[in-house]
Amino acid sequence: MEMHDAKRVSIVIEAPLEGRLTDALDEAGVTGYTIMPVTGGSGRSGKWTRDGQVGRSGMVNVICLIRPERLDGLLEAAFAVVEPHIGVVSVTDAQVLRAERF
Amino acid sequence: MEMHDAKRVSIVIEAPLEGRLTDALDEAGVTGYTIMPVTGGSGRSGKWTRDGQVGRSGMVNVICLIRPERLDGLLEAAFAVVEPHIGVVSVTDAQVLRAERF
Amino acid sequence: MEMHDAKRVSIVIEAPLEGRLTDALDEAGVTGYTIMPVTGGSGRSGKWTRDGQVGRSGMVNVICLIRPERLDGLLEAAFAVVEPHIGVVSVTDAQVLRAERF
Amino acid sequence: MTDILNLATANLISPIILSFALGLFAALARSDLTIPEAVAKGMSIYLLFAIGFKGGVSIAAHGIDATLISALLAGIVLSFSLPFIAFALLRLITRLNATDAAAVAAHYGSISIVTFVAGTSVLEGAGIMAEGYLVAVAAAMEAPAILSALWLVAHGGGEGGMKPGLLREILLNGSIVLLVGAFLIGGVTGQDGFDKIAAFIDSPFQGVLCLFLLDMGLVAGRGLRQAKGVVTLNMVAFGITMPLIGSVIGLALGLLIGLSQGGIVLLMILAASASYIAVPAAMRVALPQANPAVYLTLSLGVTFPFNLTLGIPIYMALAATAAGGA
Amino acid sequence: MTDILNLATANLISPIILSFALGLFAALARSDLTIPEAVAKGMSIYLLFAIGFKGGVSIAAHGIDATLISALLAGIVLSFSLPFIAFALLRLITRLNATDAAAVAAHYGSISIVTFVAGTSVLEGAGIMAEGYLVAVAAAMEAPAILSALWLVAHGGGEGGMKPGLLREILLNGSIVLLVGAFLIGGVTGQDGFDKIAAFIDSPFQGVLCLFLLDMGLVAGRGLRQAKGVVTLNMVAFGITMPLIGSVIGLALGLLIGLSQGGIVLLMILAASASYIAVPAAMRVALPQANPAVYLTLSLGVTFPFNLTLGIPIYMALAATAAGGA
Amino acid sequence: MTDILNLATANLISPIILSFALGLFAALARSDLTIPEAVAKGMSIYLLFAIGFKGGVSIAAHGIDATLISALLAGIVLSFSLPFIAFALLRLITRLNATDAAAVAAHYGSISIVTFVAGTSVLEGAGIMAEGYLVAVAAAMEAPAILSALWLVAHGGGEGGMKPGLLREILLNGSIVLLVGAFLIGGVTGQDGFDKIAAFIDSPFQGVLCLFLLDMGLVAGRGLRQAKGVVTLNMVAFGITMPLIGSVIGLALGLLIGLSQGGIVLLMILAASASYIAVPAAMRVALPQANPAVYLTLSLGVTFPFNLTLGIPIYMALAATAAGGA
Ligand SMILES: Nc1ncnc2c1ncn2[C@@H]1O[C@H](COP(=O)(O)O)[C@@H](O)[C@H]1O
Ligand SMILES: Nc1ncnc2c1ncn2[C@@H]1O[C@H](COP(=O)(O)O)[C@@H](O)[C@H]1O
Ligand SMILES: Nc1ncnc2c1ncn2[C@@H]1O[C@H](COP(=O)(O)O)[C@@H](O)[C@H]1O
Ligand code: NA
Ligand code: NA
Ligand code: NA
Repeated sequence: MEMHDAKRVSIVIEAPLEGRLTDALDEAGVTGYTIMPVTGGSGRSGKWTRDGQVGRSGMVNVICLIRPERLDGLLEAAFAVVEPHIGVVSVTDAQVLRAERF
Repeated sequence: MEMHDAKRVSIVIEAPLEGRLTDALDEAGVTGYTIMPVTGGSGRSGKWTRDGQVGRSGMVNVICLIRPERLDGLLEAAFAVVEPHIGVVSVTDAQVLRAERF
Repeated sequence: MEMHDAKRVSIVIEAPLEGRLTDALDEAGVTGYTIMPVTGGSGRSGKWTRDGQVGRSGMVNVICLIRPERLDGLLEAAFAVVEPHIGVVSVTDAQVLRAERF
Repeated sequence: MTDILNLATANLISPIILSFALGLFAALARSDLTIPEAVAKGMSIYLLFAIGFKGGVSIAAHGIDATLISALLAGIVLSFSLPFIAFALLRLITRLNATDAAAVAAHYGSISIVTFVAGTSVLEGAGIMAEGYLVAVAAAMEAPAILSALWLVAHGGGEGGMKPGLLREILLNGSIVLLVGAFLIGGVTGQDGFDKIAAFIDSPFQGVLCLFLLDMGLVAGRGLRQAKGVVTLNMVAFGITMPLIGSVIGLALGLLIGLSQGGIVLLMILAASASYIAVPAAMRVALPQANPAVYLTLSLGVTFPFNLTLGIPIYMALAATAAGGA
Repeated sequence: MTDILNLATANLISPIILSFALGLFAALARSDLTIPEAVAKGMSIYLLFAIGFKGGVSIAAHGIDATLISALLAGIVLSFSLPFIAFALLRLITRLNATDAAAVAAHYGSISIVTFVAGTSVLEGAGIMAEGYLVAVAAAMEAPAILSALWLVAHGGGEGGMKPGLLREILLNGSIVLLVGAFLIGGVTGQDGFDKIAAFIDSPFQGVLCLFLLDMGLVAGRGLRQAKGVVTLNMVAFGITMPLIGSVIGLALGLLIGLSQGGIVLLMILAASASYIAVPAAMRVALPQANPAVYLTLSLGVTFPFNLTLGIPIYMALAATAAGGA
Repeated sequence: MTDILNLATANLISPIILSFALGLFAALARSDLTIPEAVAKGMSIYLLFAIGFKGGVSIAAHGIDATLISALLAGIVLSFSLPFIAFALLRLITRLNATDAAAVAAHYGSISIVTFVAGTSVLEGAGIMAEGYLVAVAAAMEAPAILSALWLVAHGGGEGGMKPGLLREILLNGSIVLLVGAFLIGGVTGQDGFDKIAAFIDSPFQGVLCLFLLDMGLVAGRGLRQAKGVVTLNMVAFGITMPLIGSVIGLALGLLIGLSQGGIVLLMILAASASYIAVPAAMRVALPQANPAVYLTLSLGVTFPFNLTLGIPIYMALAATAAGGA
């Protein structure tokens, strides 16, 4: 199968900021992302869990597959949103099928 | 710890096709996979969210760890299911403990 | 953006062991992790799904981003918990923003 | 005429319609109000179980009427044939390609159980009885329309079609199994069974329906916000004309097989309503090229609210006139 | 004898049993009907809270009977000792290794609260009263069996055992805390408290139980589909024999400590039923080598439906005969 | 005085308070009892819908009282001004920095709808009537406090502030939309609408509230376990003093605008209660530097239980004395 190089960016961000992050990604011309739920975690600001929570609390994981040359634009857009907040941004090398989609 | 090379394949596919994909993986001799929920996303076919949905809508993320030499078989099997549909297939290099399990 | 090398460790473990694993990670000095839900899967011990389950069954996915030099300590701590159980440990090379957090 | 107007007004200010409107407003105003997927699914399971069970109990009480078989047949015929009309109409007045048109058509042959439930409660409110087995007719109408749509695509030269396993999947679809199963349980346990669980499946029913319609309003509103540019005015015209056509055919069949006035109204509602749960999922498998934004918007964003607000009172008035009861 | 048959028949066509059967059918037919995990958990929390609360209220009303302590002791003794019998029987008639046998045995010493609840409603339907504190006995029986199983493994040379923290985890297990907590709340607030929330915890109870059993049928059916090849005929024989043995021992103890006829039936049900929530999770921690397919299939796929359909009527008949009430 | 004590005691042994205590205990004892997020959200949607609807129905019945507008204004004034008092008090008696203090202050200007609901049921239990539109006052009080807090930070030299879109987000917050929407629906459909869905929104209300408070106990307990070292004794003193101050100001305003005795109590409760749903989410957006452990622990771990147990009886006694009714 023909594969194409890509970057997989994973952004763990506070749930109340999800909309702001996806808006920023849209503006930065990111063509797609997938949002995955997070049930709990731990970090410098302590442990947390989603169990029994009623408000928009906790975190979500936004995953973007992107052409390598567009990585910097994405990171800048994402970082502007994440910077003052808790949250984690990581990047992995990946390969994708159907590169015309990205 | 002794680690072994592997490929991590992530397939984001429409929920109504989940059963067809896992059947195809089983047939292709894939020994294991993990299914993770997806709460929303965006792509060429627009934005979506799982909130309040009643039917089998939205997407799921199927993750396979596999020996590198078996990657092509898996991708072909997966691609046959995904091809006419929306969805994203990506591959990352990984290392696994307990390789005898794969 | 300045990125820093890191390892992304993904541990798929039985839900009743989640607390033991995170305790072991805390003791091993791991500074952060994110817990993601898993809705189903398949492996040597058969297929399973979370649908309709009442007890603490199924699996969860614990993700750690960690400095490369701390990988071995983490794997040893994790392995001590996972070893007698079903579950999968995989490691990917990654890069992170804001390395001071790790 | 005043009757329709009165009914329509009374209908419009009922808690269930207003709850739908609230959801619609919240989504269009981009409020972050959401109902968790699990809760929405839980409510839909509750509604299917309750409506199926009550249908079965009413059969147990009134016995199986001679018209049961003909009603089932009428439903199946409707579900098979309405997609052809819908398809022709769509090709006539919209620019949808064959695949998209067939996918939309499948939805209009199938049914919306919530519209059916809403109709049932309007009838109850008006003191009009209906045959309990129409729940079974509803279940029988869910699937045939899908086959018609696939036939239309295959013979129209489009791609897609009957995947292996799809037929079993459609027939054993969760909502069909639950509706029919609860219907049978209600039939077997009868009034005794009903009395045991009436405080669960009957008393709170209207209230759960309100919250469920709130959720449907939210989902419909979100869909409408996405659908700008995809759905044209002609498609909207279809979404209002088609239920009227369907209901008239339903009326004719209902009179033909001798249903009660209430039963006729429910058959009209089934014919007029469009699926938005079972058929969309089947279309993603069978006709992946068809654009979901089109069929979901028409079914959930246009036809569903039309039926809920104006459709049901119109069908009741038509049935009353035709059955000579008005 | 006709009594048992009548009871068994009446029992078999109750909505709760039929709902279980519907779930079982749907899963075996591979329908995509599912109940979301969160909804299933929500229903189980509701049932535990309601049954605990009602038990407490009945204590508040009738006062603490002299037999309370002896009933609690009897329950604990049953939970500790039944695993030894189960283990011996399994080693005798099946080929399970010591670890698997011990894990299964733990389930049969512990209890199934839904079976208990189903028994309570059959008794209520038959107008038979039972001691309210048997809910507390149920809670007391959840955990001891796990210790017996671990002892069996340790002394049988198997691997696994008491992990640090496991005992606390077992005793503070969510279902025990909720059941006992609700029991205490019911006891403190009494009839006044009950009147305030009866429309929630009492009236809809049977209906929620139906949907919960639908879910259990789905889960059991999915398990049975996976279990082909793992569970042998002899194991199934165990899954039917063991509850009968347990119930007879429960009967003897119930007579000994002077429970009412209804109380005896409930103690028999507790002895006869097998855990499928708390114990499986504990076994994954303590005995990871034991195969979950074996113990889940036996407990949920064999013993649970047996108790629900035939077991409860049999235990009622036995208790009636033994208590001289028939 | 005996009156307060009696009320407080009766209040303490009510099922809802005991359910909260059970949750608190379970979390502090590290039981694995949890309520799924979706179920907790579902219950909160139910409670908001029910309380809003009932408020609207009561308006439809009693007509719009001349004090409605003044009560709304009073609520808005309270919500705007209480944060200034809270901020000053915090800076005086604790070592919180300006940002943390402002974030906490925002919570105390806003309201806790569950405390309001609990107060409503205590009033109902005591046979005291209150103006139905206080639900609308509650909704009006959710947001203004956030603006005050942002002003405090901006003028105190702290970072953070009004992000674009934040105001819309706050005003169209899910709970405000649902509460106001249900209030309007209740107002439009009136007693007729209420009768249709009373078996859902009224009868089981107290029971759902119990389970919801169980969940709040669990969440509060988990928070308290995390909060060691973050929250000082002086902060706890604030968490008890501030509601007392708020309630007295609420009392004065309530007397001023001529609310009924029950209405005064509810306004006091609104003033005394602290938000733990809408405001925390807004703070994460607007004041990310503020430590959530501080404001969540104070609001949910200190002030909420204080109001629930002692606060409500105290406010009732104060109102009774002031209104000359005692
Ligand atoms: N090293 C890490 N690996 C994975 N997830 C992390 C890590 N550090 C933080 N997180 C996630 O990010 C959230 C906020 O982190 P923090 O800002 O460190 O409190 C945590 O609750 C975790 O869900
Ligand atoms: N570049 C991407 N990165 C991550 N997920 C994507 C990407 N593109 C698409 N997706 C996911 O795949 C779904 C379908 O994509 P599409 O076929 O482009 O509409 C989207 O809704 C996303 O959940
Ligand atoms: N090759 C694999 N790739 C991804 N997930 C796996 C794989 N093998 C096992 N798993 C996950 O780990 C669980 C237990 O695996 P096993 O011990 O093989 O039964 C499975 O149910 C899957 O969720
Ligand atoms: Na139709
Ligand atoms: Na037992
Ligand atoms: Na306040």
